[in-house]
Amino acid sequence: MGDLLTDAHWGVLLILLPLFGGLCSFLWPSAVKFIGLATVSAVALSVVGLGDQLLATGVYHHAVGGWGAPLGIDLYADGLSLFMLMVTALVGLGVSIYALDYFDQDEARRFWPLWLLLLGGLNALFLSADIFNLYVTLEIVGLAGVGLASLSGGGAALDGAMRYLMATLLGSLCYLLGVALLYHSAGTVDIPLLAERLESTPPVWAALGLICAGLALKTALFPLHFWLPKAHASASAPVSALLSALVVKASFYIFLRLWLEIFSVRTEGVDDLLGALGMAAIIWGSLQALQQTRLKLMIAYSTVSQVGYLFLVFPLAAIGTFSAWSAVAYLVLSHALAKSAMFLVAGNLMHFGGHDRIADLDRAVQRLPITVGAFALAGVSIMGLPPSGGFIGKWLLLNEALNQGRWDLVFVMMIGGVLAAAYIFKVLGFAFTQAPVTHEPKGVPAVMEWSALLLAVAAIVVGFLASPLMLILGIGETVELMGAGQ
Amino acid sequence: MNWHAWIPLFVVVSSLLPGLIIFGLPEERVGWRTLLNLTGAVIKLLLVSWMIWGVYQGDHFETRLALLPDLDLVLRAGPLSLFFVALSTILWLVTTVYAIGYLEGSPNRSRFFGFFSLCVTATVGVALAGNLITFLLFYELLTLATYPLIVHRGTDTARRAGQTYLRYTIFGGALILLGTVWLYQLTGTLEFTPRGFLSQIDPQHYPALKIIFALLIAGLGVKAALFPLHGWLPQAMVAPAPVSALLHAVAVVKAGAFGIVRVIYDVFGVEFSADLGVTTPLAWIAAFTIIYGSLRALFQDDLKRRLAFSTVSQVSYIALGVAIAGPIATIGGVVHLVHQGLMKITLFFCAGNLAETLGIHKVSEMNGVGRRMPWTMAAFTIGALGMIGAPPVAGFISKWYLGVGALEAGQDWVLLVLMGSSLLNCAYFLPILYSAWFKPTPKSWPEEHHFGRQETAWALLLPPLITALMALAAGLLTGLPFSPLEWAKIIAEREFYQP
Amino acid sequence: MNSPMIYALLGITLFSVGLYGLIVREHLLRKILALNIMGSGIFLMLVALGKRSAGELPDPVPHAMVITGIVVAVSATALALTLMLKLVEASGSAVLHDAPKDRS
Amino acid sequence: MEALDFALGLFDILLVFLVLSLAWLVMSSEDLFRAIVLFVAFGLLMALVWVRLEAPDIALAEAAIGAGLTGALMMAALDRLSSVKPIQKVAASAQRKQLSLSSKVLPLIALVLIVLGLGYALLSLPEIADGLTPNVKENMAQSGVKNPVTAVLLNFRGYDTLLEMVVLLLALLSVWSLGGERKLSPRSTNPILGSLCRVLVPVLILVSCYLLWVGADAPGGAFQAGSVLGAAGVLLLLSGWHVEQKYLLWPLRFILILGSGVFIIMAAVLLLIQGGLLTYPVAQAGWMILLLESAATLSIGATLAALFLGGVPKSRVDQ
Repeated sequence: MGDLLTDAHWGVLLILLPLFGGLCSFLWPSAVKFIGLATVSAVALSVVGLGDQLLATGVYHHAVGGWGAPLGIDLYADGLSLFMLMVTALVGLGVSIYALDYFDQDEARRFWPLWLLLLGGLNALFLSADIFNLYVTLEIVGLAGVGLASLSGGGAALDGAMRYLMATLLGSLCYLLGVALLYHSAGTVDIPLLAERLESTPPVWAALGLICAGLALKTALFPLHFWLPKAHASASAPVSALLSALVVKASFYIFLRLWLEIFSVRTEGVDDLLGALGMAAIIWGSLQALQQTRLKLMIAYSTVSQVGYLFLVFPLAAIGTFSAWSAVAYLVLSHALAKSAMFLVAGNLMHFGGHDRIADLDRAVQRLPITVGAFALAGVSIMGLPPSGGFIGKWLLLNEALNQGRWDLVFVMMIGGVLAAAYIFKVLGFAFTQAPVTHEPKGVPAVMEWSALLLAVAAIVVGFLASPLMLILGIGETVELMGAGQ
Repeated sequence: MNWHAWIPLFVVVSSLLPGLIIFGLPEERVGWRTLLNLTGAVIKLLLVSWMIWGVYQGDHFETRLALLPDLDLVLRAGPLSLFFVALSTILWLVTTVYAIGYLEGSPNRSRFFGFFSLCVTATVGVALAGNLITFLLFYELLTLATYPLIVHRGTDTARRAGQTYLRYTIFGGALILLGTVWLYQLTGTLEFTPRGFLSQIDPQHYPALKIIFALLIAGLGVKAALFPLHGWLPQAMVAPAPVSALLHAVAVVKAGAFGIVRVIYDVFGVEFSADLGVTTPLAWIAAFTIIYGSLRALFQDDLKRRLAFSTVSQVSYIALGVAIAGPIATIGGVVHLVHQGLMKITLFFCAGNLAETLGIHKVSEMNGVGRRMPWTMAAFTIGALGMIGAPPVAGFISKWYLGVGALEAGQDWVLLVLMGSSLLNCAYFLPILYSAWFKPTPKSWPEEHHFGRQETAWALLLPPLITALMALAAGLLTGLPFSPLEWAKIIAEREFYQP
Repeated sequence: MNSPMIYALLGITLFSVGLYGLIVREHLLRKILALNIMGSGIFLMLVALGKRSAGELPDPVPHAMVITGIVVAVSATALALTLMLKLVEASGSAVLHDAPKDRS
Repeated sequence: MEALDFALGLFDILLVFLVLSLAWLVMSSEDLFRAIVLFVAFGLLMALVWVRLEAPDIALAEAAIGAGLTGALMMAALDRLSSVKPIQKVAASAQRKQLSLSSKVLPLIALVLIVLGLGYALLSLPEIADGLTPNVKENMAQSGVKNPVTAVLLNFRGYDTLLEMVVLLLALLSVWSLGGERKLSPRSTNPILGSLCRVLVPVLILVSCYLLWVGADAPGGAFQAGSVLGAAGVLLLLSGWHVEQKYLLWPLRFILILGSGVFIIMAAVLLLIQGGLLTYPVAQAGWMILLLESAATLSIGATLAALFLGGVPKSRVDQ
């Protein structure tokens, strides 16, 4: 039995299960909730299985079709992949539970197939070691994202979804052109082989530029973030949560993966550019968030600024160590948990009051204490205050920045934290006061309140789990090797 | 099982757990809430007594949990931490009783007491923190836990006061974070060590260390209300009286002052900071704040605002005592941590009683109030006299040691500051006492409530009496083994003489 | 210059023309056309460069990639068109406005 | 021989010029209808380009999809657009006038720069590169088919194709989620369309079957066959094909997921038997691939036709 568990193809299961679940939920619309929840739970269990396997055996490697690179496609899982799969499973589970009560039957029939296929796409993305295969998974994630974003209907949601579709298609095309250039430079699309074969030639540079631009657009790195606020703010709450917490991170993961394995040694100057854009994103996103009068728009702009933090790692990683990379992984994790919790909270507040005007939250703290509590806890992580996952990430990143004497980064991180506190406490302050116009609030189902709280609590709790999580991150030593190899 | 490794954690948990449970209690379960609150407070008191006894006998209490691969969360009971823990534990118990009486029948009490407990948890954590990152963690938690208490009333003024409070404290927290990370970069450790852990450092880092010192002290100075970072404190007066009492005497302001002591003693070391030349500016700032706070207090008609500015002034005695950098002044500064707490909490309790019972909020409304509420005003008088520094109340002891210590350290100018401040204290407290006791009683009070035969409710009356008595006792019984003064001497010894 | 290279250059030119149209033209239908042209350009480049092989047959791997790519492109186009029609129904305009309208 | 080469070279240059001008006209012409017609022409020329690049498989797919289906989709959309909102063209042109010179010139400069930069990158690629041709050749014998493109699509990189099937399904799911229900249009009164349909649809289905069957050995395969089937479906929809409601629920959904479903089940089964994702036993590879392709063809055809409809199909006969 033990052998069976460690030898099982958890990685493959992680891809096939949600895809199959998606098809089933499309075929049997009346059972979507059951199929959906069962699938997501099974996926979460498989992640645990994969984790157990990786801890025992190191990396997971699977040659699809038995061909192996360069002819075939390889699946590959190391600590970083596992980490992302874990984030996806955690957030996915929380949001799925929330979605049980959020959607009515008709919306649920449309939501679950899309979400399960999205989950399959995300898992496939994190497990892929092939840049063309990554393109296909990006398309799955992108189209599912657009479908989900337009789910709630209405002008604003459609407008947001349209922007999102344009951005994601353009990003995919840029990425694909880069892939084409890399293929014709090295005769392979397998990441490890590319890492061996690529030299610093004009086509490789062009590919680097295109891939970075495409992925930066999908990740909404300033100034390519223009599509994000509307798309994320106008979607329905569970969808916003998934988009902000997971979908944006998927393209960032590819960015990180390619950087770690292919581009890192060939990129003088690009890393500083990315760092500068990251800094601009932090400041600009936070300032925009501070000015918003709508809660969901504020949270969406907060995502823009939080994405900025992720990109600060590139200038640091040039001579960086494990801690720079683990910092960014930590930020991804805690932001995913906290931001999904925040969007779910926003969903609760909209359900409760019928609007998301920050100034009219109208004593929400009395009437929805769990929801507001979830917002506050998630906010703690977003602000980077201890004890929280966000703090650990920020601490590691600050440490590294100081270590390398990058005062500009330190300065921006401090400002970013203070600005984040400003916009989060703006909301909390208004949650205590009475609105000038009050109206009869609608009750919020307990499941929706508690799932938001659980995600927020998770964002805090990961602040205490740094040691085990870094152990996971170190599996396969991709991250560590890159640090040491510089 | 090694109990010594867990008790510091239990002390923290003993208020955290009741707090979390109270959040979940329905509003009307008053009995359960009271029971939880008091049980937590009593258990904490017992645990703290155990630790005090143990430390007195040379035992070692330390909880260590991994936070990052090379950085731990450390809770450790040393003389200095226990000093502060004991203060906050005792005053929490008293304040809880007071708050139960004060908030009777008002809405959202579960939330209030939940955050109240969190607030004490954070304070105890600040006190027990064994390294700078643990300190930072609880210090920020304290900010977060006090915010809902300040905006508790949910009015627009409360919200704005909350925003102001955050603007200051978040900024301060950021400075401390920066200082902490930087320090960690330079030294690779953040562990609090008697006489500091920096004296071996390469002199080329001295300029950086000066900036770090400034960052840390500025960050802590926000909560300790050092000029010019005190602006939030008077505004935060919109909170209910128990909150003000807690903020001023135990939690927030004290955490800042305590942090200053910590940083100077256990991070930089008194001698090293004196060598670095950073204590003199601090002493000047503290001295200025003392005078400035007193002057501002003089012109406040609102009683709570007058007390608030008095706090601004009084807390800086602590920073001053430590910054003078002599052993005797240190005793004065450290012991004031407790003395000021006892006296100021008494004053706030009394102010709360006046507001609750008679609707008095202003100094000008206090004529003859001593005849209507003699017990309350007796406690108030003890507190006020202590603030002035009149023997035999505890405040006298602090000022005496500060003065002698300053002379011993050759800083004679401090004496002028002390005298000036005492005069100003007289100027803003004595008129209150005069009008309360000797001016005629008005025909009616602004908003009078009756509580049977007593002048006010028992739960409101007992706490100020107890704390006033403790302030008296701390001044009278200085020779007893566990008196604040004796304990402060132990702390100073540990800091100044090699074991 | 041999003919594959000419077609590859045509490919990137198409990509750029599409990109230009995507940025400059405002009507959504035109933007969708632009994305299609960009896609065609990439496919063209991908396949044309695969014809550089020494043997008699061109590289089949890019061919396979492009065939799936064409199918994906048409499905994305269909989605974009449906979305556009719905958007026009809801907002009355087939142009994305920058100034956010307050839709409460 | 040299004359032929020269003629072909001339043809290449002419073709490049034509394709480029068409693309430019699609982008720049004021009238949307004109732009779509030009785009269809562009697609047809692209099919020619594919032939010139010795990519008959793509040429087939492009002719069916790039020129045919995409054009039909665009036309239908334009038609609905004008019925929804006749004034929008005015709005669009009013918008255009506001475009300042810099907002047109700057992108143009960027365009030239991108072309130059990418062109330089392309020209610095090695003259001769084999890519994966040798690897494909070497393993053709084990692939179960004789057409290298099919071998790559269904075997060597079959996993990509599985995911592409999911993309196709996702697009449809999103369209259905957006579009709501859409009634099948009433029977066409156009006699030409009707008779065209009666002739063309059976032919298209036959072509589709042929393409599917021949794909193992020669140009063709599931995607081409599916596209042709989809085209037949579009024709049927245009001519007012009547389908009873009961077939539009479960049976239609079943066909739609058949391709990805069979793929996934096959993957799972092979994982259990062979211990690898989509690892075919060499002897059985041929029929397994054919099975996958047949399922995929049906799904692709149905999906494309359903995409053309733009919503959840509903029988026009009210129940």
